[in-house]
Parts: sequence; C-alpha cells; structure tokens
Amino acid sequence: MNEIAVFFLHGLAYAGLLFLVSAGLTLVFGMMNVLNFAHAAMYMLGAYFSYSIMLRMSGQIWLSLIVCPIALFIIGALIERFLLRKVHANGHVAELLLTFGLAYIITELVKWYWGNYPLAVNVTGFLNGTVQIMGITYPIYRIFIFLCAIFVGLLMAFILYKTRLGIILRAAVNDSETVNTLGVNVPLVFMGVFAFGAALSGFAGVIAGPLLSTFPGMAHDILLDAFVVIVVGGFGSLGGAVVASLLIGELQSFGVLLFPKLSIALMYMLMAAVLIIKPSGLFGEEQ
Amino acid sequence: MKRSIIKSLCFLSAVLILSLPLYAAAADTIKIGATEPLSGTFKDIGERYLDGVVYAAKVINAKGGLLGKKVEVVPIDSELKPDVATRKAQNLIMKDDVRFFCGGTGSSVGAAMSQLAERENVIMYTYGMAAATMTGAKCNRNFFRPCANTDQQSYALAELIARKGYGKVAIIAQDYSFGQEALAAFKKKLAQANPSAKIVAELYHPAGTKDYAPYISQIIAAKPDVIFTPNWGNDLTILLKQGRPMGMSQKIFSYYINDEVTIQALGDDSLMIGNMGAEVYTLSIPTKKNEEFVASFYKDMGYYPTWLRGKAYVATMFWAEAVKKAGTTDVDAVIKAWEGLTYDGPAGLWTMRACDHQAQMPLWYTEIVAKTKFFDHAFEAPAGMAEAKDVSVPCAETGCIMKKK
Amino acid sequence: MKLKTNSYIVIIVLFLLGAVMPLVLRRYNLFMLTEIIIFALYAVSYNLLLGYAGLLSFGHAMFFGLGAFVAAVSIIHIPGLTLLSAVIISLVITTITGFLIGGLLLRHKGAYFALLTMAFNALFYAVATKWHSVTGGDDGLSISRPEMDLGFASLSVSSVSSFYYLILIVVGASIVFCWYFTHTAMGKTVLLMRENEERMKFLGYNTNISRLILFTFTGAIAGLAGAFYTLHFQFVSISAISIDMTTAVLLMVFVGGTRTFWGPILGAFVYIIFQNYLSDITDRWPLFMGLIFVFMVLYVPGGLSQTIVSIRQWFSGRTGTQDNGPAKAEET
Amino acid sequence: MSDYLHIKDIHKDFSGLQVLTGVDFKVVEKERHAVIGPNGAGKTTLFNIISGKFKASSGAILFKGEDLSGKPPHMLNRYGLSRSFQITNVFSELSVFENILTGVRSRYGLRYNFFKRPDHNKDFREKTEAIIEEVGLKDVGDLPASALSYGQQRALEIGITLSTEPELILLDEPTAGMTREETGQAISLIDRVTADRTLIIIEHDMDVVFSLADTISVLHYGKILASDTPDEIRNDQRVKDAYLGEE
Repeated sequence: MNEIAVFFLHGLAYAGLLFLVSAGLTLVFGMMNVLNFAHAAMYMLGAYFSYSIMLRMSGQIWLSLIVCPIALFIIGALIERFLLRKVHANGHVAELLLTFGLAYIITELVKWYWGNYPLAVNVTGFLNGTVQIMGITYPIYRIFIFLCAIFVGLLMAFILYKTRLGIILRAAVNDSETVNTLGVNVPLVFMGVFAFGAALSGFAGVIAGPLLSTFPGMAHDILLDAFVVIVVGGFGSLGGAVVASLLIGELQSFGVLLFPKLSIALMYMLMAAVLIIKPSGLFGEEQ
Repeated sequence: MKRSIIKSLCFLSAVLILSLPLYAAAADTIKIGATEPLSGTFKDIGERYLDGVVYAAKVINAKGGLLGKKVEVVPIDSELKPDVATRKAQNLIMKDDVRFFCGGTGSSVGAAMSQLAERENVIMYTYGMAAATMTGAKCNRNFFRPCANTDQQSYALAELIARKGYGKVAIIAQDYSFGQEALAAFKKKLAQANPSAKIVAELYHPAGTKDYAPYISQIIAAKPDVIFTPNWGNDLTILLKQGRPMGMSQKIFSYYINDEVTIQALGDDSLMIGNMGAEVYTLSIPTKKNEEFVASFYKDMGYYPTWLRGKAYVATMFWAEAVKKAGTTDVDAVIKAWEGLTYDGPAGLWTMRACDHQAQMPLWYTEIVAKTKFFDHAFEAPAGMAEAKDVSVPCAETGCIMKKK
Repeated sequence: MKLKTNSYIVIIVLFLLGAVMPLVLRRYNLFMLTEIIIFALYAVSYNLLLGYAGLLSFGHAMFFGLGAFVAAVSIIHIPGLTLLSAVIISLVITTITGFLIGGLLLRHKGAYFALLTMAFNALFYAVATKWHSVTGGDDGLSISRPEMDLGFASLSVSSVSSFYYLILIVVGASIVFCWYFTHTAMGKTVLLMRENEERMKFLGYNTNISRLILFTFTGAIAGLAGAFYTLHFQFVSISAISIDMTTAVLLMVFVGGTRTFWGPILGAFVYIIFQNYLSDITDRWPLFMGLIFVFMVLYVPGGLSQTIVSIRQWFSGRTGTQDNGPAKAEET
Repeated sequence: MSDYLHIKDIHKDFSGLQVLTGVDFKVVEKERHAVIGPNGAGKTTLFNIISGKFKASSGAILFKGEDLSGKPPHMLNRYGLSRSFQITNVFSELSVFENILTGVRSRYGLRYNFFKRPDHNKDFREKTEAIIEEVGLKDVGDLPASALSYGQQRALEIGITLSTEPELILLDEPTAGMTREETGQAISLIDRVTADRTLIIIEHDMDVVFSLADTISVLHYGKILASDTPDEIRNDQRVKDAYLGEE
C-alpha cells in the first residue's frame, strides 16, 4: 500500500512537469492552430536563462521564476509579431515550418553562448531539502513542481473562464471577424497568446533545470513527450492536458514497476490506444 | 519549357563540377579519418575524443612523423548517424585514398564503419565504442579495438566490488544493447568472483529518461550495499542528482565516473565523492609515463588530457606503433603488424590480441575524492590497477571467428 | 492538354546522361550520385504528399525506415533471397502499413495530422530501438547486397558502378512513374482535392479514400527508397527511421520547392552535397540550416525551383512571379 | 407513376435550434421544381440535406423508392444527383476544360486510376468539349477559371454541375449576384441545359422562379407551406402572408 502511494507521488511530480511544458503548447495550438515546434527550444532557453540568473543569486530560484517567463514573453511576442504573423496567410504548413526552423536556431544559439556541456543547476534554500512522507524521504522540490503545475493550471483556467480577457480569447478563436468588429484587436490577442505560451515554456524550463539538469539535448528530449500529452489530451484542450499529463506521469511511474520491459513504448502505446478509441483525444472536440 | 530544362541541367552540372575535388591527395601525409559527432547533442564528447587524436598526431609529427610522413587527422562529423559517417568515410577512401579511420562515439556508427572497413579493406579502430560484440560475433580483420569493451570494464568493476566484500548489488542500465551487454558481463563476473553476492535489483531504463524516481524507489527498496551502472553522460548525472536527495546513499560503481564533465554538471561534489569507476585511461594513473604525458599535454594545451582525450591519444599512439612496425601504410601489412603487437604507453602495457583484435590491457580503477591536484572540484584519487589477465575474456568465449585473408 | 513530347525527350536525355556518368565521374562521386537518386525518390514521394495533396506529415521516415529494415531483415533471414524480391517484400509491407496507419491518422487534418504523424514516427522509432532481436536495436543491421536474379541470368551488383546502373534504371523509373502519376486520373484527383475538396465530393469523388490511397502510395514509394537505401549502404540503423530522417526529407523538398515536380529532386541533390561539405566548413551547420529555413519560409516559399522559374521568366522578359502550382508542373 | 423524389418529413436541428420541422414534398420526374421562401426559412439547410452536405436529424429522402438520406455527397452523385453552389465553387487554378473534364471522368469511373490519363481519352475530350459548348464557354476553354468574368464563372459552375451527366440537378441560387442582363442569359442557359432533366432550384429572384419552374414549393419556418403550380402559388393567400409578414 505504502509502495503504491510512493509511486503515485512520483507520477504526480513528473505529471506536473509534463503539464507545465505542454500547457503553453496546447494553448497556442488550441487558440491559434499553430503547432509550435520551437516550444521546447524556448523551454530550453528558459532553463539556460535561469542557470545564468541562479548563478548570480547563489542558487535561489525565485528571481528566475519571475524574470525568465517575462524574457520569454518578450521573445515570444517578437517572434509572433515579426515572423509568424508574416507567414500566417500562407497557411499552417508555413507556420509549422517557421517554428521548426526557429527551433534549430534557438537551440544552436543556446549552445553557442552557453557551450555544449551540461550545466550544474542546483537550488538552494528550503527547496533543496527533503520531507518525510509515509516513512520515506521525499525531496521538497518534487512537491514544489507539482504545486507550480497546479498554480499554472488554475491561473490559466481563471484567465480563460473568469475574466473578460478569457471571453475575448475564446471568442477570437471561434469567430475572429465578429470579435474584430467589436473593437478587439485580434492580431494583438494572438500575439499575446503566443507570448503567453512562450512565457509558460520559459517557466517550465526554469522548473525543469534543477530536476533534469540543463544540457543541450533537453529540448529534443521533452518535445515528443509534450506532443504525446496533446494527442492524448485532445486538440488544444487545457483540461485534456491536465488529465493526459497525470495519466502519462502515473503510467511512466507505475509502468516501471509493473512492465519494466515496455517502459520505452508505454507512452506511445497509450497514445495509439486513445487514437483508436477516441481519435480526437480524451477531451478533444470532434472536428 | 526547353529553356528551363536546359538551365536546370546547367545548374545540376555546375553543382556536380563543384563537388569534384580541386586538389589531389598529397602523397607525403598519412591521413586518419576521425568519425565523431561534431555537431548536435553529443558534440562535446566527439570534440574531446578528436582532441586526443589530434594531439597524438601532433606528438608524432613533432618527432619527425610516421615513416617520415606527416600524420593528418581529417575530422568527419558523423552526426551520430551511421549512414552519414559511412558516406563521408567512403568519400574519403575513394577521393583521397584514406586508409585509416577511428572513432569513439556510437556503437551503430562503429558497426557500420567496421563493415565499411572490411568491404573497402581499410582499418577502423575505436577508442570508445565498447559493445563487446564488435570484437565478438561481429568481429572482422579490419576492425581493431585499442580500448576496453563492456566485458572488460564490467569485469574490472565486478572484481572490485567482490574484493571490497559487498554482498548485495543493485544494477541499473540504459535499455539498449550497450547497457544490456554491460550488465550481462557484470553479472557473469560477479558470480565467479563472489558466488555469495546477490543482485537485489536489476533495472533498465530508456536512454534519456527524465524522471528516475520510480527506479530510485525500487533501488532503495532493495536495500543494496552498492550500485553498479554503466550509465554515462546525462543518464548518470540525473540518476545521481535525483537519487541522492531521495535517500539513495549507496556508493556507485560506474563505467565513466571519471568524466569531469559529469562531475561539473552535478555541481555538487557531495553527490560524487566515494563513487568508483574503472577505465583504460584516467588522468590519475600513477605511472611515470602517464605523468610525463599529462605534464606535456598540459603544457601544450593548457588543460588536462582527461578521460576521452587520453583514451583517444593512447589508442592512436598504439596505431602509430603498428604502422611503424609494418614500415608501410599498406593495410594488410599494418593489420599483420598490429596483431600481437605490444605497446608500453601512459596507461600500462597494451597488447593487441590477434584472435579478435581486442586489446588486452590493465584497467585503472579510481575513487572520487574531494581534493585532487587537477581540479578545484571533486575528482579521482590516484588509480589502482586491475591486471589485464583479470579482466580478460578468453578468445574462445568471445564468439569471434576471424576471417583471414 | 496533351503532354508535350518534350517531357519524354527530356527524360530520355536525362537517362542517357545518367548512363554516361560512370565514365565521367570518379567512383566516390558516383557513389554519392547513387545516394542522391535514392533520396530523390524519397523526396518525390514526400512531395506528392505535401506539394500535391497539401498534407504535412512529420512521419514520412516511418515508411522509409520500415522499408529499409524490412529489406535488411528479409535478406538476413531468408537465405538466397534475390535483390528484387527483398525490395518487393519491402514494398508490400510498407504498403500494408501505410494503409493501416493512414486509416488511423487521416481522420485528422492540418496541424493535428502533422503532430500525429510525428508521434507515430516516434512510436516506430521506439519499436525499432526496443526490438533488438529483429532490428539490431542501436547497433543496426548489416547485410551483404544480394545478387540480381533476372530469371535467365544472375547479375552481380557489388561494384559501385553496377549498383549505380541498377539504381539509375529501377529508382529512375520509379521517379518517372511518380511523375507520370501526377498526370493520371488519381494524380489529378489528388491535386484537385487540394484545390477544392468540397467540389470533388459533389462530383462523385470519395475524398477520404483518395487521401488514404495517396498516403499508402507515397508510403510505399518511401519504403521502396528505404529498401534501396539499405542496399546502397549495405547497412541500416535506427537513424533511418528516426525523426531526423523525416526532417531530412522535409528539408530536401522544401529547399527544392514543393510547387514543381522536379524541385524535390533538386533539393535532394543540394541536401546531400551540403550535408557532405557544409559540416566540413562549419560545425554550426544546424544554425545555418535553421536560418536558411526561416529565410525561405519568409521570402522564398517556393524553394529553389521557384527561384529558377522566376529567373527564367525574368530572362524571357515576362514580368511578375506567377504562382506555379503543381497543377502546371508540366509547363516547367 | 410512383414517386420520383420524395422529400419525406425532414427535420433538422443545429444544437437545439430547430431549422426544419417536417419538410415534406414530392418532385415529379422531368419537372422543374423551385423551392422559395423568406430568409431564414431553411432553404439552404434543406438544399444541403438533399445534396448530402448535412445529415437530417430525421426523415428520409426517397429517390426512385430508395432512401438516400445520410449518404455522403460522392455517393449521391453516383445516383445521378448533382448540385451547384451559390458561391462560385470551381477549380480556379485550372482551365475550364479541366474543370469540366473532372466531372466527366468521374461520371465514367475514371477517378482513382494510377495509369490512365484522363486527358488522353478521346471520348472524354469530346464529351467535355460538348459541355463547354453547351454552356457557351467555347472561346475560353483553355483559360484558367480565375480569368473568367463573373457571368462566365457562373456558367462554368453550371457546366461543372452538368458534367457528371446527372438526371436530377440541384441549383442553389444560380443567378445570385448577377445583373439583369446576365440573369436573362442565365435563365435561357438553364432552360436549355435542363430541358430533359429534373431540376430543383432554390432562388430568391421571383422572375427566375416564375419563368423556369413547373412547380413551386414554399418553405416557411421549417415547413412546406404550399406546393403547387406557379399560378396557384401566386394567388395563395398563405404565401402572400408569409412574404408580407417578413417585410
């Protein structure tokens, strides 16, 4: 019983990270119908920014948590304004290819500036400590990840469903012309959405750094996992991302315990199963 | 329409002509093509290996070259893809008549290069690809391994663990052929060296795993005395980084613990101190020859010939000995000369076994301690030696059937 | 609209040109040219999907890699298998797989389809990595090229030039077939669907089936290219089925241009040459690749072939860049 | 004569919104049947259901005794139904010839063939030329559709609709957006090409309706108000009320 609880806890922490990474991706995907291949590269950028900041803050993560999302917000806004918007008229193929190229550029620039070696990112302060849960030692940082995920999830839900901005956002997706005539600047809304998605990726990068270490391959490693979350959760669905993250997090955790031989393929098997049973994903709307 | 076709044909021929070589191969150099990932995620590993090969060439050239010719290293960016590596190597063979290749990264690249070497009758040697089958079931006369394979390295560590009297061992490895081979060899040797020792946990995880918590919990639950892993790079870093805070406090015996990059990436010496590794070359080999090598390398380059650099250097010097003995760059002659050749270098006495082209050499085990003369972070204590005969796999057990020409 | 005889003349000239290449080129250039022809077929198959049908797949390497692995595995496990039989086995298996995968994935469109294909490519990659006993996992599989059995005689294709001729004839013919395909009923149907799918439905065309047929066809052609890739290198590894291999074909097609039939062939040419030499010039080539990519998306969405077409128009005094869709591919 | 086409008790709601509430009328073979009705009466929805674009919530479309409801558009086309579009819906990058050829080859089953080239078939070419001539586009047969004038594009629209040689033609406001003069030409074109066919036409323009239709059905609030000859409809008080009520 105790063992199950521990593995459940492991799953939660990883689910939290998965959600943080995929939340921005699914938001941009759902709102703008842009599959942002550069999302993971932005996440990587966030992690590297955080490294530089934490180096000067003697390992405190708090400043990074504020500065990196802001920096990525600005970068995201610039990318949308000066690149993505230009190719929007050419359809989603052009948009995908653009972000695809950007992913290469960002990844290479990061390697150029910070080098090819993995970097040490270690949090200090109470986040570095451990607590006793159910008789085992558990790192506080893993709990912190999960709490951050809940915070981000609630924040997004609040913005989308409880604020005027959220109403505009959702309306802009469904019927951008009508919203336009109501005096809402739709291009500005899209820029904001993309920038916010980028900010979320930066936030995820900051969080991931201390857990996974900051290294040149980190973008590549996480991108597919985030894609699988979107596929399983459903087209641009925030709720879907939550459920899919939890599902995959727990699957990875218990999968190691129950089907160690399959661990590498479990995630994809889940994806294939969902696609066969419900092609639009667990929470996706039928197209 | 006609014009467009004509123009595109012109363009095509222009590109074709441009791709023709503009110079003929210089006859007074001996070229070695070094296939390494020089871009992408594993760039840092490839560059450090290449560094060692280039330094070896420099040393050889400073002493008047090899057979009176200069040694020139041609870097080949394999991108860690076998097809890319073999294509570029093939080009070098056909274009410049390059007869010697080396590489250290990626067993798939190695397998493809080994096969290419046999087909084109050139020599491929590796200073880093450890999969035992490359000199086992898949061996061929054109492939040499002047470095340890998984069997030797696992044997050395199993010996060490047995000697230290650890009874319960947890083992964890990346779930692909390298990890599986390493664990299999380890289990075999441990059973011989200490029949009472028990494997209390045997875990495989995908390479590039991000969350080790489920694995760590299983290790902790198994209550081992010690942990063995052939993990390298980030898979080692994250295992330690996530494991220690969760209470995985056992010493780790690992293949590549002496990687200074891993130690730096941890950024926390306490995670590393006490762990042990075994390799064919480490910086802290306490022999006079090694001390001289380290000193001159440091003087020339301004940094230490750690791990990968040292391995590539020693292997390349060994190759040069073989060419010297052959007295020619003729491939068949060099193969013949290298078989059975002994080289007394910085890492002890190395012998190239004729039956499988696997070098027999001592392995150097070392413990990570807080203070060393090399770095201001934790690094390896002076190494101890596991003798060649203790880590050797008899010819009959390798599965190699060497075809003779 | 009769196909101009010119096109056939050009094809014959190209084949003749190809036939004299072994006399002109050095061995390593011939080796590279062989590879270029194989990748040209791969790129052409991808362009039928992207350029003609407007389907952006990020998983084309699953068919290429599957074809490559099936060829290798069948050569290893079936003693005495001839070269063409191995290729045919690959073709059959990739066709069946393409049909099944297509049936599953084509229920989605646009970005979602792109994402799904990528995820499935990852699934294939994971299986190839994991299924060590069959695929050799990380080590890959090496084979020795079987002989050609022509029924009456056995032909050795072990030398660079004899294998080159085989590729020139068989793969070249496959490319010509793909070109011919774009003029056939099915080829036109696919193109018209991209233009106006709704109308096609109301004209009695089952567009879902059409898409599935096309997806299966391009998958099979990619598998064919993959099988020849294995035979060329006499080696296959998981990199053949990796997402990098999809990226590669995407680059070839995109750099060459999706709007003409021959653009991707040009793209394959440029890509292979560059991959060989760009990495010698700079180890930052992924950066340049990214920059070229972004630049092209922004300013030259039609790729090199469009540039050539525009230059030609400029020379012949015509003004304005006309949007040369594959619809008019036969004009160029 | 048994029913040729019976639109039987069609209901349609869009997420709760009742658009059609039991549409029921019959079309006799070779007649020209117009469906009229005030804006929002559900004409377009009905049209889309008959042509297979939407599925009806309930009810049936019986064509020569066979239920066609719920069949996808491409199947309906093969039963001999063909529709035009209110907004010009042609292959604008392609020549007029190819536009028409696409329908012609579909009619004769050359849809997915990997080996045959449709433009190499003499029979298809002749049939295509004939339709082009019929709709009066002979002079512009090689031009891309996008280069045509609006009137010509509408003619092409009808040409494409004819190209699968349908026996039942559904025209969706064929004269929408036309000048008076163009409308006149369009009426005579439609009159000519549908001479031996059954026609269902949705139209706002009463001139068009009354000069073409043999029978008129009036759709009002999701139901058929009346279905009769033009003269009867003209004098029907309910119809007058319905139209007056709107204005």
